[in-house]
Amino acid sequence: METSMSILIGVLFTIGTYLILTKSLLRIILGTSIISHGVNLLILTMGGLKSGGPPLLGQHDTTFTDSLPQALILTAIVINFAVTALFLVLSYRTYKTLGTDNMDQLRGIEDE
Amino acid sequence: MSWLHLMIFIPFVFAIFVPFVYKWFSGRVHTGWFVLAAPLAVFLYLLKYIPSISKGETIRLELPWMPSLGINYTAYIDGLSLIFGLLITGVGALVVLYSIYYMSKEREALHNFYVYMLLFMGAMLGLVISDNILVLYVFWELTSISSFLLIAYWYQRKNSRNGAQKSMLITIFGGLAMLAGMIMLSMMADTYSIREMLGHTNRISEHLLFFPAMILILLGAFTKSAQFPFSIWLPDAMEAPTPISAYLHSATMVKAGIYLVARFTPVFGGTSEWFWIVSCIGLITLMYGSVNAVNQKDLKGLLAYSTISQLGLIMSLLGIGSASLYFGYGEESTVYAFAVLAALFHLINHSTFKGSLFMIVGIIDHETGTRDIRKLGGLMSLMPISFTLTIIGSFAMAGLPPFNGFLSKEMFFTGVLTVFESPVFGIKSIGLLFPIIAWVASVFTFIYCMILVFKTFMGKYRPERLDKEAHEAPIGMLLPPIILSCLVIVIFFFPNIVSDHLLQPALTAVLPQFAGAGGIEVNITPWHGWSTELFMTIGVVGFGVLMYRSLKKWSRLYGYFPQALTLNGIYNHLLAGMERISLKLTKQYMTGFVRDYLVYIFTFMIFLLGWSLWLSNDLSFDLSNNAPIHLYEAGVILAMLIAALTVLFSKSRFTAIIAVGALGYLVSLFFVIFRAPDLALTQLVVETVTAALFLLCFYHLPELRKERSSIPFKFTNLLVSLGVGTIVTLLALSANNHRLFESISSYFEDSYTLAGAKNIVNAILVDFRGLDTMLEILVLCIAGLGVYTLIKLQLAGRDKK
Amino acid sequence: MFKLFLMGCLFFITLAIIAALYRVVKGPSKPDRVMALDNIGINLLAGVAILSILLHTHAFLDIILLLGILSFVGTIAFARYIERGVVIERKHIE
Amino acid sequence: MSEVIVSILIFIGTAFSFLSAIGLIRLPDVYTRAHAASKSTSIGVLSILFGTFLYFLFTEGYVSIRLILGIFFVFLTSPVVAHLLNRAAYRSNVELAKVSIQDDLKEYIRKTDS
Amino acid sequence: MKPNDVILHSVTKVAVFIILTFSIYLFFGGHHNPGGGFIGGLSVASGLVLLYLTFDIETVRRNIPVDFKKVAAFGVLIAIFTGASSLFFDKPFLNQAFGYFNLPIFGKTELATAVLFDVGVALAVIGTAVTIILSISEDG
Amino acid sequence: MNNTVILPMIIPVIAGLIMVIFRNNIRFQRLLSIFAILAVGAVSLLLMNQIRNEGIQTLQAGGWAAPFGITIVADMFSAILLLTTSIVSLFCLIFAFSSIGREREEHYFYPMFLFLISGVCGSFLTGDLFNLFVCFEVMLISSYVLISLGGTKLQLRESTKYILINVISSSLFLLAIAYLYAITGTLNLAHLSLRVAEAGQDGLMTTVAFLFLIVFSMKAALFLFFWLPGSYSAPPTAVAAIFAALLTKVGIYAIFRLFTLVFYHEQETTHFVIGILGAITMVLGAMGAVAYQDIKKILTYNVIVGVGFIISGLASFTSMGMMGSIYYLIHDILIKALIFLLGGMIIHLAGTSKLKDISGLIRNHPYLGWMFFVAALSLAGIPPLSGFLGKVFITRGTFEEGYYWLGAIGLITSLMVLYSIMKIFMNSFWGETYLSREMEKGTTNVSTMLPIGCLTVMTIALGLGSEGIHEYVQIATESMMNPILYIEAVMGGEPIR
Repeated sequence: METSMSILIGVLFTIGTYLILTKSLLRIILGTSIISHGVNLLILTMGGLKSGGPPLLGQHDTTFTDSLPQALILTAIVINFAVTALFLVLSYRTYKTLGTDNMDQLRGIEDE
Repeated sequence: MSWLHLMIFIPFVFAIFVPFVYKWFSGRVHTGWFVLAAPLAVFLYLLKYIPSISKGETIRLELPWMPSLGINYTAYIDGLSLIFGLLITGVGALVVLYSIYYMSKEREALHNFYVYMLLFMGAMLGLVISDNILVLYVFWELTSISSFLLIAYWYQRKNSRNGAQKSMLITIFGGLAMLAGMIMLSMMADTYSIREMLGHTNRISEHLLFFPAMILILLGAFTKSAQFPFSIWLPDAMEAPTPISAYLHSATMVKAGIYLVARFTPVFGGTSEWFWIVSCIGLITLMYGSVNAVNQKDLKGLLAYSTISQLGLIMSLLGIGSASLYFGYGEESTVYAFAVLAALFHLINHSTFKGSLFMIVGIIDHETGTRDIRKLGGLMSLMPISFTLTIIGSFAMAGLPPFNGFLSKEMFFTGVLTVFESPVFGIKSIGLLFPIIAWVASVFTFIYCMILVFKTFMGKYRPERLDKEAHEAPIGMLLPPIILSCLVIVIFFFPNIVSDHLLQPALTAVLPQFAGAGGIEVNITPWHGWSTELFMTIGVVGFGVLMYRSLKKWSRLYGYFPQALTLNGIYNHLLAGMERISLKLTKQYMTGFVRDYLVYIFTFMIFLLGWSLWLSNDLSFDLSNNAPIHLYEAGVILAMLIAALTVLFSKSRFTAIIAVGALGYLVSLFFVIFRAPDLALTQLVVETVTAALFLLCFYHLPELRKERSSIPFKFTNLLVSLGVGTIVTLLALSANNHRLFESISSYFEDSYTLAGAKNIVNAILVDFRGLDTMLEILVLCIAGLGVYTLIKLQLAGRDKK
Repeated sequence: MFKLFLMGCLFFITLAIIAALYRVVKGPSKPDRVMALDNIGINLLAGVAILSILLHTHAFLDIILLLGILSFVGTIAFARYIERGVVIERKHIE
Repeated sequence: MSEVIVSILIFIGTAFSFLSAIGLIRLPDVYTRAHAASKSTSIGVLSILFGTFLYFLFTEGYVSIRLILGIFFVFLTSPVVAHLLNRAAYRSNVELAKVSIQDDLKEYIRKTDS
Repeated sequence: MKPNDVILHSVTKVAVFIILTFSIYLFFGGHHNPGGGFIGGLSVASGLVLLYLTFDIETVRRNIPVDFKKVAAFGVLIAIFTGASSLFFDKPFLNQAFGYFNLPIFGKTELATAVLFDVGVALAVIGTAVTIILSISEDG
Repeated sequence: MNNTVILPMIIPVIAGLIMVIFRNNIRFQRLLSIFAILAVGAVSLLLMNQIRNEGIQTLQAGGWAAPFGITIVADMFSAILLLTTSIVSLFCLIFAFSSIGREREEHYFYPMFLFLISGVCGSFLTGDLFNLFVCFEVMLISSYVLISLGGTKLQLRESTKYILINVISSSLFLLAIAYLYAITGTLNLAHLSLRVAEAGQDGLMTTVAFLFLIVFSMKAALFLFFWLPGSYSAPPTAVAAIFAALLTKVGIYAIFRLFTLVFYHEQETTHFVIGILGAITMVLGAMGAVAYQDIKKILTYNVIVGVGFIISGLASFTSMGMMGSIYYLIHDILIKALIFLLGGMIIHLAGTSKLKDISGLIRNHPYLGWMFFVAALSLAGIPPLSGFLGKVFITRGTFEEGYYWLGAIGLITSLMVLYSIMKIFMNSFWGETYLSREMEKGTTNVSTMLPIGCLTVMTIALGLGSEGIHEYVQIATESMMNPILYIEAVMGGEPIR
């Protein structure tokens, strides 16, 4: 499972990176989203998979999956949400103010 | 804080008060009178050291600065420091006096002028008196900076600014090299004190860094002393007001390099490298300066090149004299030591006659409004005193009796002949080159001295070419050069007073092996028989007169030298080239296109991590400790791949966003499969809210366009992204099989007893790692506010553009 | 046996999700895609239910309800977007 | 015994879900696909949920309010979603499949608008 | 034909009620079951979003007249102050206390300061999520 | 346990949040923000003395013993940086009062500023890898808001790039944390250090270390600095100054912390690579500074040079170099803020940042001119100003380690820095005066000149009075060179419960 997860994460990273390298701002944001999914899955995978029950006491399980990565991912998800929201709004503001969402046209070296 | 330290800081203290004095009294009294007190006081104070120093004593006083680092301002006075100290303050006082008449109190920004001047004076004093090399370096850079300010005193002029910049770049470059050398030296000797270094000369000379350190320190000295090929800053520095030129280039700034070489001779001297480098560079400079001086049209330019040449002379003497250390104490050692004595003697002489010459040129400039040799002429009758003084100065420079220059010039010839007569460091026949170069250079020296005197004062007076009606200068202005000229003559007749009280102690400072013996026996006399030296001088005069006569005929040769190959040309070329190349390169990679930056970053990451992984041999693919994979899980993975690829290939943003949503949902299914209920919940909500956000923003965003980019562009992107994916996967696989330790999270499984919570993840979030959560909601809150401000505050419409 | 059966069911649910994904990819209209997304949500819900039997835990039962809620909210947002172009209106135009 | 009942319920649910997925692929236009997506999926999910509910009831005697709520919620919202989506589709002028014979709504709108 | 949202409106009223109830359940159950401040807060937020979706900003604002930016700030403040309160008892920062009390009606009940912390989290999450969504929707 | 340690992190946050709630009273906001920053400064002074007397101060947040909870650690290095941070931010804040504009003030400028400070302080203080990430995020997200606050065209364009790059680096940061967690199973820095030392830093760990290096390099503008020149020229002067002073330093701090505390076993590889990166950074930065004729550009590239130089001290990994780095770090924080404020002032007065359009400002603004001169010299490390000692010790450190090329590059680039910065001075202050006071686009006033003056005085004082802080720097160096001290302080304490 870990191996296949690693490959999946790799693919997610590949796709995300490709999207980030394109010119359109929206694609870039989507790319960061995909990468963050990849990161979250990676943290989970790195914590070890399926080695026990869910980290809730008082149920049937006696062993638990690694709970620390889960807490980390939770934090990461929320932070990522915050950043994505800001980024999204910024990008549409950029589009509305500057009239383009093409990163190639946002070079800004012309004013030298 | 001793009296000595106080004296050194006097110029700085004065510098602080000058602006106030200027503000309060500027209308009535020339600020210079106030300033004059500083160098005069210090000069008089330093005079009192002469008796004790001439007895061979030294004074060492410590003022703590950074004692815990071993960096203290240790003031150390021996003969060498004393000579320099007296020159700095003595000439300084005269220059200030001169400037009072030269600089108009109505027109000039005197407060700036005197502040720079005092700063410079203080820095020079500090430089020659400090024993700690780092402190020495501090003062060294301070002289560079204050001379930068002085040269650019008329900052409105482009030439002043350029000259200042040039001198700053070159001298600070040298300073930095010197710093590197000094750091090496301090590493070798394990101390910052020059005095203590002398105790470890053996250790230093055997060290691997000995040679680099020597070169670097010499770089510092050579740049400061305008030695070839760093001499170019000096002529340009003539843009400064003449009092400054007189001060900087006769007694102070340029002598700092000489001081440094002399000071470090005991450390580095006695080796063939030191001997060759110092003496050869000195001779080349001597030649270069004197040859170029002849071709100058500007009087100050002529003096500038003559300064370069004279400094070369002193430098070469110091180089030759260093051989004395090789011999230890003995016959040959004494012979070479004589060269050092000559160097020191010429140093003093040069200060006197060059100072006076600069001042006179200033007077000419002041009274006629020009310094151009082609416009001047026939001033002899109009400015008789100046004429007399010029003759004294020039003939001293040319090495004619009865002026002090003659004595030191003879001693110089003795020095170069020594190399030929008693060879050292495997010189053999090359030694003959030394006297030959010296002689040829002296001929040129003679020629430019003649130019200085005769082109200016003889010939036809052509008032129509001058800006002002020429007449003699006021007495106050003439007084300083008169004093200096008197010295020139006095020293000729009583050289041994100088020798006994100043030169001998300084000699023992440069060549410490003579310290115990109380110096060497010398008796400087104007007449010592029909020696080779005398014949050389006569030859110089004879040949010089001939050459001067035929000056017009051969001076055209100068024109043939290509401009691009001159040192100035090379310097300008280098500077412009550096800017050009920098701009080109920087623009090349700083495209402003964020994709390019990301490509660099990712490429760097791929290569660095790939290299490191490859190096480590820790790549491992071990499936044995994997958790089992079920069919449906494979299905989910497949579904995720499809969703991700859909995002990649979708042409409509709507599809893309739905695919991302689906991806998020599937990720949360994974969270369920991997037993992370909290995560699954959060992921679901966040995913939905994010999707809603996207939809909200779609109203303001354009539809996705088809990517219009070239094939190489896409190919690069593909390659980079594949690389990133591969690296991530490889690392994940390796890390997965490389679990060296048990995770700390088993501790949290006690969460019920520890924190009273059955949900371990929640317990971690609010309790064990509550700080994370606290900051995380802060992040969230900031983002919310940020979104709000982004939307509400739009100054874009009010842009200036 | 029971477990195997459940896994089989899960597999079919996964297939259903993939089928819905096909619809997401294929379209052709926006409502199609949204409907497919909604369908994925509902199928996930089923999958989670089966998983919680499989894992024998009621830790995931919350997720079922939440998924129902969110898929509802999400779909309504999409529907609004398709219908009006604006997701949330400032003032209702009645 | 309990496992059998649960199995049957889940089997029915899975079958419905899967069949509706096939419907989602095969049916010609958005309006017909909505049938598959809403009706049959709903019944599929509901039976699976019910099965799960029963499972926990039988094995642990655990009455999960959340599951009941969930069933209720899906039951409540699924038609609304279908309704809204179809309306959105219609309003955004999504074409009916070619095999469709009749479009009553078109007639109605034309009438009321004019 | 004007859009009419009667069905949606009536269903939403029920749904929002369920969502809010469930959120509160998630929030309080967080200590022992999946859930907690985040998820509770976020699901409240999604409930509010549903309200905004079906109705409109004006209507909702009339009924819930709250500045959500301040809610967010207030939430973070609460969280910090629960942490900082331990400073006054000479306990390390963020030291959470919990204990079991016999309350008249609830019987043996666990009370933890962590719950207060969680309230802060929830408020911050609600405030932020709603602020973001409202700001964007109000931009025209 | 010492609760003081947490205060620099939470005081600004609380103040900021209160300001969010009482949004409309600008005067109150100004007062409160000044007060908060002063409080941070006071606390860090207190901490410095506590550390000097009692050793490294720690706080196990929530009372959970390391490595299970989050440990807040203040060693001397952090404390010094905290103090410097508070000083610089105080001056930037005062500068902002009159220069930032009413509208920005009303739109949460002060809270964002304080959150930024809090994030920076948090990053300096935390002893936990993941908490470091979170603190970074606090800092970054407030910097996102600050950089885009106002929404001018330039700001929007550059902040898009800035955010994108930082989002990527944050993702990579998480990636690195995940790998390291898989290998070592812990997040606490001290514990990590122990475990890495126990297992030996093998190749895979070195690779992960490199990943961390890449992440922090992106933040610190070490080699991966491409985003920096654009971003730092976008926001208003006060913000640009605080960015230039602090943001990269946090990255540098992280590199220092990680590569002295955890990954210090394979110096031949890791520190060598760091040295090469530092060298490239210095060269490219200096070339950029030399290349342009635009004040903003020259200043931003100078930020990059500084980063490379500080890192050289770490690359040498000798106590001499490290001490130099600390000195230079303090200096760099002060001087970068100062020079950005000065540059901003020039642009404000002249209305343009192009050197060819500015001339002769010194006639009307002599104080500004001379302060710029002093700052310029200090930036280039000319003695006896504050940059000097750092420069000497870093150079000596590199020489001691045998990295002569690194030291040489450092010195040569400092000459290029001087050239570039003097270009500004000579062009904008010297030369003919075109603009009379009335024709200038802006004016100077107390609130802008006071911080500039104070910072100038500080750079002089720091140079002349280094002895005063030497004891602290010495302690900081010791604890950097000797990880055991840190580990003992973190792990040695008994758990509270």
